Amino acid sequence: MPETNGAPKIGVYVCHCGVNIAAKVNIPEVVEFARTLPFVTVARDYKFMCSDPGQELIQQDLREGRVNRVVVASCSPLMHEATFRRATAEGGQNPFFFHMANIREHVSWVTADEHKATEKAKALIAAAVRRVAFHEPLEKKRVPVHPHVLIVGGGIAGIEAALKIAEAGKKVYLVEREPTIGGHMAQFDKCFPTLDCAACILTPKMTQVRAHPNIKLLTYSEVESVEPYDLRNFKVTIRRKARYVNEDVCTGCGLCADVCPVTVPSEFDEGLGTRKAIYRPFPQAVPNVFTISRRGTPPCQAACSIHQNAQGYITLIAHGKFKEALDVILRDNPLPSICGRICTHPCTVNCTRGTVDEPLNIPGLKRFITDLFPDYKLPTPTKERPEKIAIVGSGPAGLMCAYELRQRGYKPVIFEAQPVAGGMLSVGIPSFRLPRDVITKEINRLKEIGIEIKTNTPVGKAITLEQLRQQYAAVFIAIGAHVERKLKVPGEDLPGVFGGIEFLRRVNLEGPFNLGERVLVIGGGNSAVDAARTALRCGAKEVTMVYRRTRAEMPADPKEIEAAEEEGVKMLFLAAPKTILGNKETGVTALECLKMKLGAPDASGRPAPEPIPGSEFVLSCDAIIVTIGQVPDIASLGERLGLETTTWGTFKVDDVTLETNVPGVFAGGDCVTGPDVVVNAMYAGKKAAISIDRYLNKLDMRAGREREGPYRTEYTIDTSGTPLQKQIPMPAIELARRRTFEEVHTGYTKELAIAEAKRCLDCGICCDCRLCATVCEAKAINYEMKDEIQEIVVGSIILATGFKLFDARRIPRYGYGKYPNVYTALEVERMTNSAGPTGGEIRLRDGRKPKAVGIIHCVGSRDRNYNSYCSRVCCLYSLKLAHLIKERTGAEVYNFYIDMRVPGKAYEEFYDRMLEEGIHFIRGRVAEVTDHAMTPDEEGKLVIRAEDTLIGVIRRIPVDMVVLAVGLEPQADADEVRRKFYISCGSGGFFLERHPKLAPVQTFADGIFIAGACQGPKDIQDTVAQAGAAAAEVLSLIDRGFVELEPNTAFIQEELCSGCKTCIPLCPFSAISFNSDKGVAAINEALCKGCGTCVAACPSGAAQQHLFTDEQIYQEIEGVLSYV
Amino acid sequence: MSKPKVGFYWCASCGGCEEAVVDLAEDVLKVVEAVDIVFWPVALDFKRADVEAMKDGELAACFVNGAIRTSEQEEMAELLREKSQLLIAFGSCSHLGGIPGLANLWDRQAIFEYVYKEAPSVTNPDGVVPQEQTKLGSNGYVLTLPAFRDTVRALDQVVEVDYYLPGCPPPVKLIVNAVMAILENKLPPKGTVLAPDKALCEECPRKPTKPDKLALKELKRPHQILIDSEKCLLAQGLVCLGPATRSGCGAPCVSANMPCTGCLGPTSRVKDYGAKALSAIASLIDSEDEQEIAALMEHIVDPVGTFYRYSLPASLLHRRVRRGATGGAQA
Amino acid sequence: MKYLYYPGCSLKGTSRGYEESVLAAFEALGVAVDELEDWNCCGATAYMAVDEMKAFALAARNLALAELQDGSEHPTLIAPCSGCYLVLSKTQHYLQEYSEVSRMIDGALQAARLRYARTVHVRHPLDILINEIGVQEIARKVRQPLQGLKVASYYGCQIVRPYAAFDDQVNPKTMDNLMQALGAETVDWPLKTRCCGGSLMGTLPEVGVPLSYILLKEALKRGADVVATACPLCQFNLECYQDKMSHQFKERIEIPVVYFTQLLGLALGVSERRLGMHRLLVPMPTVRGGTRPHA
Amino acid sequence: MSEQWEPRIVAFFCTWCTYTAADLAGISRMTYAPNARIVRLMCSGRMDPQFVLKAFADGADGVLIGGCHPGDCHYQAGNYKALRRYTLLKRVLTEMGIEPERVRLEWISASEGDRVQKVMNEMVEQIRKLGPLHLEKAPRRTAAAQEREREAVGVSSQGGAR
Repeated sequence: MPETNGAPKIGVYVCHCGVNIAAKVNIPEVVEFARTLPFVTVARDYKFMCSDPGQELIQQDLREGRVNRVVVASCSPLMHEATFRRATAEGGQNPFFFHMANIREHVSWVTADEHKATEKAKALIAAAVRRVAFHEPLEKKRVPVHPHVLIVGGGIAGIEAALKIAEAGKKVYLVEREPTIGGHMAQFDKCFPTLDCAACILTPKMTQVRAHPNIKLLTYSEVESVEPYDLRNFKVTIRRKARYVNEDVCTGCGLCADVCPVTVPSEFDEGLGTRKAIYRPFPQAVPNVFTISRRGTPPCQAACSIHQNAQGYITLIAHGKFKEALDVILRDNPLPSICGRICTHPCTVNCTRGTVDEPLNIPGLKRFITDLFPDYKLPTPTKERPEKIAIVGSGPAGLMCAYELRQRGYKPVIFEAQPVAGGMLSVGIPSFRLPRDVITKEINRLKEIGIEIKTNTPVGKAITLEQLRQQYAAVFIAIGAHVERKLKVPGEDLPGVFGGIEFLRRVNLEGPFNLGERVLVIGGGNSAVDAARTALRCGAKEVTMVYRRTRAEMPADPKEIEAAEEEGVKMLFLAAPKTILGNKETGVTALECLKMKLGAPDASGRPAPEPIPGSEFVLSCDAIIVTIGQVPDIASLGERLGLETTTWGTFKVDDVTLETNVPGVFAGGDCVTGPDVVVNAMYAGKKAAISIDRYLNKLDMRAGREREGPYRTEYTIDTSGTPLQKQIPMPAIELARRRTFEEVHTGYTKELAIAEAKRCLDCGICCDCRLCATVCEAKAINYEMKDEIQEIVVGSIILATGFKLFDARRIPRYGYGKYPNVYTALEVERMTNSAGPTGGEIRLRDGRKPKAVGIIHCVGSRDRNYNSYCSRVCCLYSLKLAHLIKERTGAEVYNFYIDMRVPGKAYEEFYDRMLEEGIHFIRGRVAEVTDHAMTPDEEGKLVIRAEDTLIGVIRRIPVDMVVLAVGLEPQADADEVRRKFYISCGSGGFFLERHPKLAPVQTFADGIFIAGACQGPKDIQDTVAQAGAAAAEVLSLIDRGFVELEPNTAFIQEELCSGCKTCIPLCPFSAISFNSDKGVAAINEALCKGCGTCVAACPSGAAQQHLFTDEQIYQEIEGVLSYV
Repeated sequence: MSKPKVGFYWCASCGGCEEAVVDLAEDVLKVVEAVDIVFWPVALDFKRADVEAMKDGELAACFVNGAIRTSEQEEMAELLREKSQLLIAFGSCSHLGGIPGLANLWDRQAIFEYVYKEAPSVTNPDGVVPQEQTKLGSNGYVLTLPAFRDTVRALDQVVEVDYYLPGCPPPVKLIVNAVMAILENKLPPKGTVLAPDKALCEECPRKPTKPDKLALKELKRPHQILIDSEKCLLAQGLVCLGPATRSGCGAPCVSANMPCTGCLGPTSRVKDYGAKALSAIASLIDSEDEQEIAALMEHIVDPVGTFYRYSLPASLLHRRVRRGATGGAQA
Repeated sequence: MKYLYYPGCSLKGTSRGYEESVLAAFEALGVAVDELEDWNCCGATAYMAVDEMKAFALAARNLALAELQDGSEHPTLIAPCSGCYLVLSKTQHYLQEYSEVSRMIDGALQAARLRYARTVHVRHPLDILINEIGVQEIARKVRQPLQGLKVASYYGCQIVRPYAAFDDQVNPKTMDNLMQALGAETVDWPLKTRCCGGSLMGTLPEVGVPLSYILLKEALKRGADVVATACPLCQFNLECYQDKMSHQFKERIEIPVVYFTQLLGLALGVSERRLGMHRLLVPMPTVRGGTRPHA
Repeated sequence: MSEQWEPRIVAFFCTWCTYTAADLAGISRMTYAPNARIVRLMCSGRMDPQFVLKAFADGADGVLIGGCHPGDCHYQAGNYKALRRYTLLKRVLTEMGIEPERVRLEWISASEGDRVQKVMNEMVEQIRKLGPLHLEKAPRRTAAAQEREREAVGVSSQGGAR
């Protein structure tokens, strides 16, 4: 048991608090009652116990030994506990021989009935008396305050506080989430009521912040977390978002922005103006450096198997920068002129524009560039390596692999069985879609950079795989899938029945030949469509495609199907071949088919076709082309080094590395996947090249390859308000000419290409064209930059996170977003600014000068449906805008207000001045803004309907421009932020101060302060004043160097602790540990914050809490119940 | 000089406490040697009259086990109080009310209704229930039975108690220590519970296996799991009340894979055993979701029976609230 | 999905065309609707004005019946008349919000040996068409596109106020989207929910008539061929008083005022008769573009 | 007794949220039923089920516990500990014949003075409906027994700390 002061002699002191208590509580009666309580030796009352004479009463009784424990019945302990503890101490007793009964906040102010109030007061006093008898003497402990300060928010509040503290020689971290400090004030033109220029008074302070040695400015950064560092100080984690521009090197010259092709609405100009993807919010920004907005890889690029940067070249095309576009294309694609023609373009499928009207014709644009520069060259390798690598097959997979390897310095050698290189590209795709010379050129470009291609060299005959493996550092097998699937119906071997690929190969290599009049093509894939269109060009009169399912299930590209139909190809759906009729002599004469119907979905997810029994019918024909898929010709390779294959007759490979079961031998493309599109074959080639490179350098072949190949982007784009404009069709030769092998599409002209490119929505914002890097002399730009995490320790934090404006769209009846000439106040503010989007001109959207302007007050404020509070600044800034509008345009200005709220120095005078200037004031909340004209003079105007409550009539005021005086709201993430900083939000969602009058910038979390509009709507004057106050609070803390903590910590009575460990996991501050020598729990007082959770849970009562022992609380309970 | 006289008496209890005395085994001889047992109905034929005949304080010490349920038990308790210098509450029932104390969840009428009428094993067509007085035949002799009270009480809720020997039954070790203390006159201040004032974990063989940060993701009952005979039972999800219960028994139950049910009662600092035990268990539930918490707690099928198994009469609420009952003490 | 349908008095009387077209259109869309059996007055107008609690009780009975008849977990009750729609919704809302009301109504229902478990979802046909069936689906089923027809969608007050359950209170768009899906053009006008005169038309014509006039005038001014409504009273006020307006304001006010479901029916190829269009006082012009469906 | 009977309620409020809210209610002069007596704890996590039982045993008809909203606890998670104990305690109380409505756990933030008013009034009404808690007074623990408790908490029988 602690030393103590003998038998209790308790003094009870009841405060009148003027009339605050006395008016409700019968003080004499209470005092009388107090005298009757056990151990009470003195009971007195006084008008103001907190006053000096009041405290003197207590001290005398203590000094003269009448009393050794004190109960004061007055206001809330949160208000004056400290005061009376001091008094007790000065009276010579330990300050904790004191307890307070809250008979003001909890009694006199909340109780209607005087008798009941008196009773309640008695009960609380009885409780306090019983409790204080069990109080023990305690010592407050001191904890040092770390001298560093964190300020969150770089608006005028943050700036002001930072400068004040830094001036006092203390270290300040100023964190701002935007690229520059300045906050809302930087957007203002003039400040009321003095109409002085905001920039003129703000920017000097901003530069001081930048220059100040004691301020560490962290812009474009956000606080991630705040953890207790010790009992009183904080460990703060800050995320420094990647700017992609090196802050220390950038000179702010702005050349980058000049060349940047991406234009987006400027946040700083409230969307009235534009900025580039690499930008600086405004010329005086601090720090005066640029930032690149990157939303991430755009959907088109992400969806592309080889991640071709489509947005990049599209944006450049839109700006007529064609050469630059070519460079972007060649960054990741060695076969662009081929892809530009025949790629199935997953990019387009995922194009965001597709959700608005139609996707962009991305391949078309790529083709445009390659057509424009027919003689472009591929980049040449920058280094050379000795290793030779064998590649089997010169299809897109083989070519891509060779190219990627070559770029890494290797010497790839391609072995091709066919007389021409290109694989399926050359033999499987008809030249009216992909002219031969295009292929030849692409292949020559590859040869030019040192890729060797051996045609007519079938591996397995000319040379064996085994030899390749011995002679080459690595082998990549990409033999494609060239063996036709069979229908397996009678008569399939009759003359006049062709495999689709066989047919296409023959036409491609030997030229067109006669098939007869009527041709049937069986199958629904791209090759089938190619075959059909080729058949037409071979002179067939009637070509019909026979497909088991319906159009919806056809795997072929819809555009190709359309093209085929245009050319006259007929479609026969839900029909499957049963027998091919004819004989050796006549050859095929007809096809017997079965009608089909769609059944339940099969493995491919498409509905499975089911034959309808007895529905046979016959189609007569002269030739049948069967194009129902292909498989790899693995047999042709001869002995296969025991390479494993799948049941589908494809090679078995590791899907991450494409390595086969034989080390150093890789396989990819159709011979692994089965028939697939070009771009996926190229993807395989690229993948293999990466694997081979790692394999030869003995690197981990799997690490960090997740993002190879197609994926979906995480973000979504807001496309609302995008004007509709469908895709611009690519010119093609007229139908009549589509009987030859002339290429069908002729490609975009420059004008068309630019127009089509302009449809791009800039999903990724920065399009990664990297032009900025080319002009940056300081070499400040770094596309690889990553977010950085920084940890600091501080003793005090000031939150100055400011406000956000009410979103006027939430009140549709005011027409914001519907009527172009309805603006928010801040938008007009920007217009009035000479550096703003209109160079200081106040204009309507169509450029006219407004003749009449209506300003609607309290938009989103003083309205139960939105915010019930008054935003305080709107009346004044409306007056300011009224003045500026009248001054700049001479327009009639109408203010619609509920009440004019202009308290504050020189505000009323400002209001008077506006009245004299002839601004109109109409008292009444506006009902609606409408373009519904009822009289001629309302035609073409916006009509403001409002009740004029002063004359009691509904008025309709026609105006050209409406300005909405939107209110102030807490930041969207205020709740998240306050949780981070352990503080609360008050009504309206603004940060809650510790006391509305006496602690306006303190919070309930020690060491955390608030300043400016994050605490509640306020103007610049008040904001700056609060910032000063917060700075003063912080400085006084730092200068004292320590804080005293309430000694309400928990402790363990070891003689009673069984070491059951119940308390240990409950402590939120990990203050409790297990002392295994003694086998008992131990509380680290330096970490305990005194919540008492462990005490409540301790099953043997061994844990107790100072100031809140079980017995003290029991006594209080008995007390409050002993007198009701 | 004559040996100090000692008495044993048996109120509402199972008799296990008497067994405990026998369990002293050869030690009992020491006792018999040292003292003169003058009242022990369960073992020797003494009548109430013999006690009444004694002088006040004639008994050096009297060990009373069992709770107080009937008028007869009240009278005996008072009588023995007069005749004894030391009155010792012996065992959980007299210490805290014990298992019989759980009857405080009902009252006399409800109990009679069940025991004499509703219980499945009862055939009582005439619905006869015990009467305090029954006239016998012609001679008008009135047979009387003790009154059956609504509420079960611990011994110290009826008479002054000097010491408490906790446990169901009290562990032999504690009994021996107590007797020796009396003989050697080395007694602690009156009102003390004659057992260590630390919880059971202190002497639990499984203590070392208890994790520092225990979080209960599920609560189990012994028959629901294969119990690891080494590991802390709480850590296995069993509701073991060791952390809330006085030590001194040597943790025999826990050693036999049986979670502690709390017969030695709370430590000196705890006002309400059940509440504290409950608080400790609940605090360790590993969830912050209201529904989930409730769901987890459902696994404690009988909270009162679990947390107040031995201590309901001595608890703050002491008995179930009866609608319409008027406040004020009643017995 | 099957729906229950609450006609209310108007759809059986003055606005039969509304009922006919609702049912025909839903049928054409292949959506089954069953009429609520033994329904009674929704509680609107007089009751609501005189004694809310009575109105709630009446509405609650209908809701209870709906649960009884439907038996599914969350029955949907379609109320085409905006008056009914509002009262039923309001009752549902009050039963959930105010325990007092809840208690009294349960008592009342008990007297009728009914109980209501609060599961019914009261919805307007527009809501169903847009949010359940969807414009794409409807567009797919259009057989007679309303090519070149300029429609002024008029929503009236009750389907968006006070509960904006499925559309914006000030500038609703569902009906416009529907009309566009039918191939019609919609005029963008600011009076979509402005008062039609309501019952003042009868009680205070000098106030009521001008209110309707303002609406039609603006619709005509914006080049509308027809006004589409979603409420019997609106339709009645706007259609029946056109002569009066013309006379009072000395200008020809003549424009067909139809139920939006009638236009829907037309586009889906339902005959005019089945849509009750022969009941119109101001006949619909031939639908330009597509030939006029045969009566 | 019912006509002059008034519900007796003990309210245990955490310092940071609910007690402050109660002060705010006072500052805003929101009058409410005077039946509840507030006992201040640092955190609702300090709430020991014994306090609730003690209150009932000493004649309370209802107990109100106030803490910070989930996620807002000044001590991070004290309010969740309170919630856990409260949940289990309510089951015990029900078995002991005490209506669960007599104990109420409320999350009230420092800014919700109006909620204090509302909850206080509701609570009083609730208890008024339930009527007085007819908990029979525990049989008087005899002097020695009480002394034993005093000993335990280390105070002399004259009440004061030794």
